[in-house]
Amino acid sequence: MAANHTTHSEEPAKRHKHEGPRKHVVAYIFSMLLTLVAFATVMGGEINASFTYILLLVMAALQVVIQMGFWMHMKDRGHLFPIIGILTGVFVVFTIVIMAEYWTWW
Amino acid sequence: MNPQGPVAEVQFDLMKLSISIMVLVVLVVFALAFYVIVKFRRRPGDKIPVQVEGNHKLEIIWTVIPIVLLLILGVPTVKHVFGLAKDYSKDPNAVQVIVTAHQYWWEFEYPQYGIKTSQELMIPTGKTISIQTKSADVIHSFWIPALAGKIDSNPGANLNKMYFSAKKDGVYLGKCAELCGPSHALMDFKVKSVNEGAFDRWVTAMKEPGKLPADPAIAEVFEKQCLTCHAVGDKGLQLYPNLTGIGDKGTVAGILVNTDDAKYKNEGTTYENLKRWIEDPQSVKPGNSMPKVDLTPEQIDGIAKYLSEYKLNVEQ
Amino acid sequence: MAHAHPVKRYTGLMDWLTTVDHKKIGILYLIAGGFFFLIGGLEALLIRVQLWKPLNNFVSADTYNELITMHGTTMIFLAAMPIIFAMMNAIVPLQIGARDVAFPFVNALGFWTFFFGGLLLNISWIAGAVPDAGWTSYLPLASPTYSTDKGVDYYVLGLQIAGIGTLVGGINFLVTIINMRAPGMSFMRMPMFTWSAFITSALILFAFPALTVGLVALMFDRLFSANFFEVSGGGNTVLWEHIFWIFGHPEVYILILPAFGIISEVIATFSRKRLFGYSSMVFATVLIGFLGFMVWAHHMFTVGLGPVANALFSIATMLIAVPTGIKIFNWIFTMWGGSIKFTAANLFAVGFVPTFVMGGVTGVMLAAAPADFQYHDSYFVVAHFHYVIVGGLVLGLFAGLHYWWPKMFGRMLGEGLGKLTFWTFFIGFHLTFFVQHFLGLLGMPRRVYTYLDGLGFNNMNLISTIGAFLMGVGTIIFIINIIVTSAKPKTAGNDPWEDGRTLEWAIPSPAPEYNFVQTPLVRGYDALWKEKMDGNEGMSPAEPIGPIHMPSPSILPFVMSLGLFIAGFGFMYANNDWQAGFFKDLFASHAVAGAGLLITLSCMVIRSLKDDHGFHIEPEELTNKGVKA
Amino acid sequence: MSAHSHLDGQLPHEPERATLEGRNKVLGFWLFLGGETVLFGTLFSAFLALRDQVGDGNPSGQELFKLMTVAIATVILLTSSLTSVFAIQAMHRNQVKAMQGWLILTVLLGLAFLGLEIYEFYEYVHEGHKFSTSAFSSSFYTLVGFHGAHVLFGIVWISLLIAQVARKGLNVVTAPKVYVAGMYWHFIDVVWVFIFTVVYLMGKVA
Repeated sequence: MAANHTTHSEEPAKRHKHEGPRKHVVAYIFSMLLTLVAFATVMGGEINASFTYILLLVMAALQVVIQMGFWMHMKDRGHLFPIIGILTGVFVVFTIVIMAEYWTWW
Repeated sequence: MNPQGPVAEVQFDLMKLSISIMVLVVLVVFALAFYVIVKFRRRPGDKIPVQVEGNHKLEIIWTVIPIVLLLILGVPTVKHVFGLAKDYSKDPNAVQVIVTAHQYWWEFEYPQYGIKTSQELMIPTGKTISIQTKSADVIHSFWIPALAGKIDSNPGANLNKMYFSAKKDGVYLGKCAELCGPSHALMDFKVKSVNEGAFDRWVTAMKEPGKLPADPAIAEVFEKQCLTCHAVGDKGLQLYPNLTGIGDKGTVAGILVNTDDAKYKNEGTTYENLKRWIEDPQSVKPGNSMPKVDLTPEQIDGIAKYLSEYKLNVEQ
Repeated sequence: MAHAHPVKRYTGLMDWLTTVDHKKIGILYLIAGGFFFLIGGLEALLIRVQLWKPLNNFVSADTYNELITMHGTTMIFLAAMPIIFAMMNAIVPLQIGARDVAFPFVNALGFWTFFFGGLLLNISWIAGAVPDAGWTSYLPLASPTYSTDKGVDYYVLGLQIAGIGTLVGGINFLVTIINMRAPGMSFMRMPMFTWSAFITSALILFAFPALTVGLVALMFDRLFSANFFEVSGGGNTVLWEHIFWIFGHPEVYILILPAFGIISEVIATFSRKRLFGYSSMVFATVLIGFLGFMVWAHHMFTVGLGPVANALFSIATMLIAVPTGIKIFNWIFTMWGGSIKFTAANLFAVGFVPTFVMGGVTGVMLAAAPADFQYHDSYFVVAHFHYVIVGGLVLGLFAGLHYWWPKMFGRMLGEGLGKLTFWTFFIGFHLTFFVQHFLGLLGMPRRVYTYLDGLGFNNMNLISTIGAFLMGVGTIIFIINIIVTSAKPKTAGNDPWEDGRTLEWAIPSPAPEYNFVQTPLVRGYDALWKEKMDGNEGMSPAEPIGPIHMPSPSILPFVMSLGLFIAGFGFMYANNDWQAGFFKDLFASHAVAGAGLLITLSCMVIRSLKDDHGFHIEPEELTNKGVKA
Repeated sequence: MSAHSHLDGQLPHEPERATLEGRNKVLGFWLFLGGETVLFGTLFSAFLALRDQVGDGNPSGQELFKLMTVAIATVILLTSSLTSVFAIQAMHRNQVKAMQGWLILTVLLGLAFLGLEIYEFYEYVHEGHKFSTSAFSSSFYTLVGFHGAHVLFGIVWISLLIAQVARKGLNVVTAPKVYVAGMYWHFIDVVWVFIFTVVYLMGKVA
């Protein structure tokens, strides 16, 4: 669907182009792909457990980076504090989850 | 805090090391602070002092020195953490004791000898005692200050292990160190360290069949009312504290101290303590699970007399 | 007022119930926090009376466990945190040159949820079912099998509601400090108290969700028979300890960091010297905040996590002593070469430094895990954390209150009474808690409602009780000081201490509703001091005089919190054994809980649909109030 | 800068950042999401700690989970995330009608996801996997249930926004609200990525 760029007469000084939907559709397809691969490996079922664990976690992490980056504009400028906020949150979670995993596996 | 066992000594050394470093730090800070407060008091006619931004040399000094002090404390800490975590549960010549904490009393089981006792942990002097502790209800904490640090008794899957040994004969006070209900403060126990011979005699005496009261009427009431929960020798149920050899024990229910010259409210002869406990257990230890058994005063008298004379005559 | 639709302005009680002005909310926090501080203090005195002699029967064992639980919970959640929020509300917007916090409505919501949470928690006394499993509420003691009455439910729901208020407050201050600083005030020109408020809010943001999950799990276990911690159902009690302390340790840094900020401000002002090593102080605060999340298991050395975890957390805990040490030396060297004026505020601040050092060093001693096997759950730990919380935070708060009282109320607290408060409280404090170190070393366990005679505990417990009463006297003198001061006229000027260094001393006391007529231009660290040294009268404005947009007051925060309050009762008494009849079906069908939540949610919908356009204070109103540009 | 008059008669480039209140709202929400990350992180660690406490006689994760339903739910939620991106883009181009359309689509997909999840829970309960059966079931239902509750809250929130924009039109006050709701929706999808990976897929493999 061609994005109908309505030209604004009183355009603010810098020439502003609205980002097209193309980029987001690519991100969507990529995430869909990752999800499919993840489900396929598990449904296929013959790969050993630890390798699947790592594969699944990598898939999940990749997908999160894509979604956060493209759809939540994390990579655009002016997002310094949001990034710090979310990264500290992820860091705290990482310590808690590692502790839970270590403690149960101990 | 006077350690009587090697484990407590290791902990005491670490405490002495950390106290000495910290006293040093406190003295330095107090001296500096006191000097500054006295010297730079505002005197009339003071001009605006020079506004100092900071001083990198000083900053580095009071970052590096604390790190060095912490290393001095940190290295032995890590060494002892792993040192105290040795597992003696598979060691044949260590006495294995399974501690089960209940709401407001301690049960000690010797799997190697197949006997159970309560409130008083008999141990041979000098030998390593390997403790495996768990709880039958809420979280308690097994602590004998003179012999070793505490370890929690958790319910469910978290079985905890620790070890200690006593260098000299003697009776050491043990406590519960984790809030476990109203009578948390009264959940004391004793550790009696005796020489090897006495310990072996004690084990054989514990295995003998239980002696019932001489007077048949008392015996019949004792069996009907008491042995439905307690056990004497091989008779009765091991659900609640084991009463074998209660006459020798230093306390009744952990806190009523048996002495002949009673100085405090919680002291009295074994007979008096037993009578007081059987008459109204809730007043002694609020919230414990022993009900007020409906016995006539004579029956209470008889049972208390019988129990106070139930000794294993193990002259240690 | 050339505005489309008139805005309702309330007076009297309604003004306080509907206010969204950060200064008024600060005062509300102070009143509520102070009230709960007195309740907590009373509970402490009752505890000390029970312990002044062995085998005392002043209170029963149950009541004693209730007293220690409520004393701990009330003091930390309902007294210390709110008074910190009182300070942050009253001072942070003024220090960064803002007109209000980022979300005034949410600020009011934060206060009222805390207030109703605290109310719900303390109603347990009246309802006869008081939580008695300690402020840490370990399981299975707090599980339905061993705490059969409603006590722990009050703990769970009261803290949950109060926790929402704190979390919301934390986010509010983070956004305020990031987005609403005056032009020219970069991050490295912010006053130290604002920095500590910033890091504290970040800690709140990342620590309170863990408490929320823990309380939800405990609530589900108690009210909906879940098996998180039910050993018979496969649950695990150590999981609660992990979740509680993942929140618990950042919580104690949330308590102490604002006190660090206050001490930095008070010592610098009364020594007439710039804070020594400002950038390293900021770095130390950030490092303490960061390490705060790495050390929680030093509360659990004896739980049996194994040597690897104990060693790791021992070292991590010791590392925190380094940035704290940096701060202590920086305060001492701020005073070095200064001309120190010992006002009551500065007495508290200078008294804080040695006391907190004693608390800090015992902390490092506790960090050594094998030694902690002896210390843990003994009175040595009680002495340590009272040294850092009472000796640290409460002395810091007293310093802050004496220092900023003119800015909040326009009157100065009496110096004579202030000094008397200091000496009685200070001596009482050391009497009470210094001896407890030795009680701990002698093996007196924590949370014991009595102790046997002949163990050598008697005299020290007696001294400790006397000290506690002396601290009570000190607090009463402080209250007398407040009452006496409230009778005096509002005569405090812009800068009553004459050495003000930061922005809040550039505006009238008490600050007008809009704080700054014109947002000031900040030209360096210690913004006002820089202007004074350059010989200017006040701050140079950064914008022309114009209409000031003010948020309109609203009753919704009060009603929303009331909704949560009702929902709390609804959840608790749903499975209560009512006799058959109206009450039974009302509660059992979760109707009351649903009604409460409905009130809260409908307020949120109203708030979202009805946009608050606020009102404007026109320039001519500013000038005729005799406020010069 | 009075709140609700358009600046130059036309919506500014990024309307959600046009006013201070707007910037505060967006930053405040980002930080709130940081806090939510820790909330879900703690729920995940509770689940990880308790997931093998199935209790004898109860269905384990492997027997229970039906990956086909989860796959469909994942696709639905991922698509709804895409539609919410298109909604925000339409807002930036000031095409109110298109934005409303995409938002409605997002809500419908959300409802579909929720319906699927409730149906899934219904099935699990029938197979004996009730809330109070075991520690595994309690932590499973709390974690996935909390996510479901967030989806429900998002649906109610976005439908209210659709109504509000319909009545008051798109301006610098309502724009931040829509932008924030869009971010919330992405966050839900991000959490769901971890849920289906850790809970379902890893549950199946164990």
